[in-house]
Amino acid sequence: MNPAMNSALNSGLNSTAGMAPVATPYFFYGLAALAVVSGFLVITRRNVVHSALALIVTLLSVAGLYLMLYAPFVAGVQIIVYAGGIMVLFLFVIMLVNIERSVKERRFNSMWPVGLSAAGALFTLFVFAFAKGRALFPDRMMSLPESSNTQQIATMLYGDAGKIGPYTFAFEIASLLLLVAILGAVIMTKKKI
Amino acid sequence: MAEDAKTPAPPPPPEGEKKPSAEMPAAPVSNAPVKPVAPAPPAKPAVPADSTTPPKPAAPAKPTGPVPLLWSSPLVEKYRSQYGTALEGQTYLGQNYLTVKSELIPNILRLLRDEEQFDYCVDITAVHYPKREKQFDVVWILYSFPRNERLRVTTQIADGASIPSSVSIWPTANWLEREVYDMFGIQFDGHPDLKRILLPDGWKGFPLRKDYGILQQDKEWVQINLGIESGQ
Amino acid sequence: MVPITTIHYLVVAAALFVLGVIGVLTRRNVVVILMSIELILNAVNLNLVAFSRMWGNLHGQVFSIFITVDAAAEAAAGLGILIAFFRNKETVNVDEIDLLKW
Amino acid sequence: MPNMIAIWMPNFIMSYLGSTVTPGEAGSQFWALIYVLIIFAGVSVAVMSMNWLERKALAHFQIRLGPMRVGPHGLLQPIADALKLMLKEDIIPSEADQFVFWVAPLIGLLAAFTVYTVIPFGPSQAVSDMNIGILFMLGVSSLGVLGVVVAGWASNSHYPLIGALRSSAQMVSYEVAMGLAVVSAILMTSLNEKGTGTLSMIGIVRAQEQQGIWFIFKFFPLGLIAFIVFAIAMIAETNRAPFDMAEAESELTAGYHTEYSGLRWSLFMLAEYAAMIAVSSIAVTLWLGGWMRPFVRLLHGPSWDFIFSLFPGLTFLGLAAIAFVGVLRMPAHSFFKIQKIGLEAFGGLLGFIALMLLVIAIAGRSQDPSIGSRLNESIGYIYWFLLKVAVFMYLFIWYRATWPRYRFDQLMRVGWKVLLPISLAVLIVTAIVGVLVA
Amino acid sequence: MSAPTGEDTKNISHLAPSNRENSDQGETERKNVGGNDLTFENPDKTYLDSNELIINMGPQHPATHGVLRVILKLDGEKVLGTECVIGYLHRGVEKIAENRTYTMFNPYVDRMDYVAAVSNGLGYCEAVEKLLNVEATPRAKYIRVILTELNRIASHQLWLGTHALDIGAMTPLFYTFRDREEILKIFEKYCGARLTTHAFRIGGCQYETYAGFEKEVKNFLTFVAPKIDEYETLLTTNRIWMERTKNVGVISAADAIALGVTGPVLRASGVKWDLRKAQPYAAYSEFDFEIPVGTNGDTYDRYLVRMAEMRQSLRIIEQAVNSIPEGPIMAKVPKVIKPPVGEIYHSIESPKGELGYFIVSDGSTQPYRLRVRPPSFVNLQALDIMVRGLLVADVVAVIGTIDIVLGEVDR
Repeated sequence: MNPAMNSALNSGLNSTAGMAPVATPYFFYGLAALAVVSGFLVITRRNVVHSALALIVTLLSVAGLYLMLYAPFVAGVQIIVYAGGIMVLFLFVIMLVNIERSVKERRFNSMWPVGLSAAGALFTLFVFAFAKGRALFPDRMMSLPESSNTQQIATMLYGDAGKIGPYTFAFEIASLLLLVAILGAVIMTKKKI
Repeated sequence: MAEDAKTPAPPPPPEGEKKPSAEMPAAPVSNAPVKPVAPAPPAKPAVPADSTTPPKPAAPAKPTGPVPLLWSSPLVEKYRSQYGTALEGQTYLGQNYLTVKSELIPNILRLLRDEEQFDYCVDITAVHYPKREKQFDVVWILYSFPRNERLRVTTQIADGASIPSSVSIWPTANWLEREVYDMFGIQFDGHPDLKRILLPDGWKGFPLRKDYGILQQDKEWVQINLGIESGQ
Repeated sequence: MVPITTIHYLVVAAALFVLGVIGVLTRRNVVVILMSIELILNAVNLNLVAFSRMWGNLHGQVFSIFITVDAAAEAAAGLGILIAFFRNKETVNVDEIDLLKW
Repeated sequence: MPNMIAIWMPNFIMSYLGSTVTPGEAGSQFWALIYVLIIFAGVSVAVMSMNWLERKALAHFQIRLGPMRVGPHGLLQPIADALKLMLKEDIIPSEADQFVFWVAPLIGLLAAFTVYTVIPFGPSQAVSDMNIGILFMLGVSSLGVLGVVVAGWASNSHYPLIGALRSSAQMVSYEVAMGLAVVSAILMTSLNEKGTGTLSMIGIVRAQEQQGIWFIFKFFPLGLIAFIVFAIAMIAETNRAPFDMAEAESELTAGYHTEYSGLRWSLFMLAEYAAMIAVSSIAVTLWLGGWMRPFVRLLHGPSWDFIFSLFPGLTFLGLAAIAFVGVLRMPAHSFFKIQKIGLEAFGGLLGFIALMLLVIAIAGRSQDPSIGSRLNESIGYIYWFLLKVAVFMYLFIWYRATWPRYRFDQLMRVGWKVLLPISLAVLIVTAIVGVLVA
Repeated sequence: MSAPTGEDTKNISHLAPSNRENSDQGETERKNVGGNDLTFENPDKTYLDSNELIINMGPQHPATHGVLRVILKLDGEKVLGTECVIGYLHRGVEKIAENRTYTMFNPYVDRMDYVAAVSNGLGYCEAVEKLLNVEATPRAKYIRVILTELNRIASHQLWLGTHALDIGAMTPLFYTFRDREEILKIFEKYCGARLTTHAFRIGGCQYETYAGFEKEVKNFLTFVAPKIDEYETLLTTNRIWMERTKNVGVISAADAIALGVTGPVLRASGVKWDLRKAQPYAAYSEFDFEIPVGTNGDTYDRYLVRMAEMRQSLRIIEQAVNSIPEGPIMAKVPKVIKPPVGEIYHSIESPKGELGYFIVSDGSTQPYRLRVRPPSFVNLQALDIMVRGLLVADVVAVIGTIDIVLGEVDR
């Protein structure tokens, strides 16, 4: 937090920073329910655009969950990259490919019972793991410094004071990955190369 | 009334011919022998079938206007030597036209474009003479940019007969021929897309024929497509 | 009210993950399958961020950023393939995409 | 009990005015709510007056008068329009996707309005000072494209679909150049002793305050170039002329909102104008010193502060004078009686506001923290911020009156081949210069 | 300028992407309203290149200048082909002519190209005069020239405003309408009508010029010359305007001639041909003016040509006003107009191109056949080759640059 703001906190306004809205459980339950319900809509809606809109809602509520987890930068990235970028790309492609026909067709493939039971088994596994391994996850959550979140992530990605950070190399690789993906997408979608 | 116009024997000297404009540098009108030409198509139009024509006014009292004259020019000579009487050149009020037999049509037009540089087809239209055996005059109005000269080519065809399209000669003929088809029902062979252009596709009848009344309409089409009793 | 702990986030993430898996395994439309993969990646991200909060360091968040990058690359490449495929076969259904050629 | 409130209220207001942090920062949900309400109402009013101003200004560019009938000089025209749009029949095409058609304008509107939560009208005059302010702002404003795309798709018609496709491609493309230009401004915030920059909107203005220079003049001409790139990209982002491809009325009839009418259509308009104001606010915050008054370094000292604090009052005085000149210029005909009274009343209102502002400026010229001086300061901040935004709004209208529309491929070429390399180069050079200076 | 060879015409004869099956379809489904059977196959396709998108531009569209309907076949936004559907404004002018006397038909011609009504009237009156073998008096000819050239400026101004509006520049529209108003005021003072003027009669003019006519025309000349410069400052060197118009809708001289394109469109392709010079009518042979020509035949050149034409019109008007002769305004024309048997074709240079009248007389008081050769109709045919391969936005620009008036296209 900026020093100016720090000093300002004690100037008259009765500070309630301790119970900031991000900490209330209602928000968590609301966002979680929104995420799961719209996630359900993503995979069940017949119309692909509806699925995409539901996915946007999921992504935004997950961004809200990030905010609750004191990860504002990740939340911002989530909104700007996922909701603003990837989903627009999805919608763009959905409009390019014929949608009216797919609305009339079957939604699920012929193997859907198998898929569903496999996923069910996976979910059981999760439930089992959580139930058994409850002790692994401490109840108390550490509080992270929210205001310097971005700086700290930057330090990890780029390094600080002349030293490279632990993820600098991975970061470069990731940019390479993006470059390859861009090239691949351009080449694949081009009519004639 | 057409007979009236034709019968008076001495035509007045064509004084005003050069006046209207400097239209025809290549047309030596003064050289042309001054004599009326009997079989010129416009000289014998039939009386229009349309009953709304007002009664004939006192035509014989008036002096008649200029008459079509034979047009002698290198162009006419050249093609007359080639095609003989199937082709005739005339001039009227300083405007030249060729009357050709319909069999000659695609060839003569092509030759006019290629040899005589009539590179610009101004207009294609038709005139309906219902009393005549060959009911339609089809008229090409041509212009030559290098010669700055106009020429009309006229041919007569019967109702129901078709005529070769000139789209391959002048692409502009496309819509013009479509309009002629639309208005007169004249078929153009070899036209790439001969369908109605100004009237709706399903319309019945060809409005510019003389037997099509001015208030006439395709009632059935109007009722089906516009949902009204009458378009009037 | 029970305070929200890591396990809560993990349950949400697990639910999203399973929904994603169901989508991938049962839907026919490639676009929906790609979106289900995004759902799975988001579930993973949520887990990572929750763990990051749990341990009080930022490695999880950095990881989630990498996964976001990966998701973007995957979406671009996947949709590129989809368009290239649609152009040839005029279908976006996986069970019609069963030849190793087009 | 009323007595209690009478004592408590000024204290409460004072406690707020005395605060130098935003309500969100302080966690005061009450004040945050008040702020949100004020901003929503304010933006709606701003959009309406912008609507009137655009029509008037455009008309005068085009040797017309613009609205003249509804109210004096058409002052009530936006209200009449809003009423008309609300009362219009709500048409959803039968082949449209009902739900998506319904929800699309709301997406655009939400995206446009949510941005305002982080816009700093003053050091404490914002709903919240998010740590990732500028990131949040770019992200949320990029959600606006979803409304456009989805509206075009849901209309189930060719023109809206083409409009939506154009719009999505355009907005996504220009976001890149815009983001890079923003990054170069953020880079400039890190040029302090500690070398730490900030993404917070308030932090960015504070950095300009500390460095004593608006970023548009920083490393001249780097800041200026980055600003120009942003200023071009923001026109494209808001789909305004000459980049109004998405709603090019001569090509796509009305683009993505061809099928919309009535209230829903007005929501799109509201979103468009709100987005215009929002992006202008970003530009003002990043490059034009936000709430800072001009010449803060050159002309400093209490007397200069006082002179500059007179500006809000003088501006309103000028507006009132314009209104009264308008009254004088009205024809002396009984038809204009009501119009005259209306305009006089409006001028009187403006004059009263001017008087109040001048009184506050004079009363609050002392430096000690009284309500008056606090109020005076806040008014100064908000005034300078809004004045800068208003300049941008005028530019938007000016562009629209002057330029023909770009073609879509030319627009993309400008975005990718001109703006993107320029903004990248500016970013790199800014970084190098920054390192060299530090 | 060379005559198009056979290959040239073959290249352009792909006009109107027609297929034979469709005309068959038209036979079977005659019940449909015109054009319900699209010429292009598979209308419900998407944007990918394996499919094409058919969209209907018009008849209700802000940029088709009336009730023109253009069926566009698109690949994405690229135009693969167009088909014009016209006739929504068809009033059967030629049929009406056959049922009216020569005098009665005169007002009808104003309704064809209603933005250049004076030119239409001039063409008609001169054609009938030619058929009658009379000539208008010199004073009448001068008045005709002045009014026609004023109308040419008005038509070009209206074109410029709407064309710029199509390309997205709103403001020129209002500027041009402001200045066009002055011309319409002169018309109104002269003959009482502003748009469909019916200013001329067979044999001359109905009205003598009003008092102060010359002065007002001269005032107009000094008023409008800087205004034309003003339009140019808005557009000519505007980068966006240049990008939108340069190399858009290019038509070569050979193509233009083969397609019968006339008027500024032809001149912009580099053909120096203007009927006022080539075959002077009215009093044009007595004036000194130039024919502006373009080089590339693109939209920008057409714009420049029309702008230059406005200036040339000002020159003509100035000369005409300064040297307008005294004398009668009507030639000796019989009360009942009964041209002798014969046929005549007379054409003038209207603002849109060559406007011709082909009149067949049977000696009665009514034309036996009257054919109008409309420049817009013929020029519109060139739309297809001008827009192929361009984008949707260019279609709008090209429709604007051809300068069509649907009243004249459909008649």
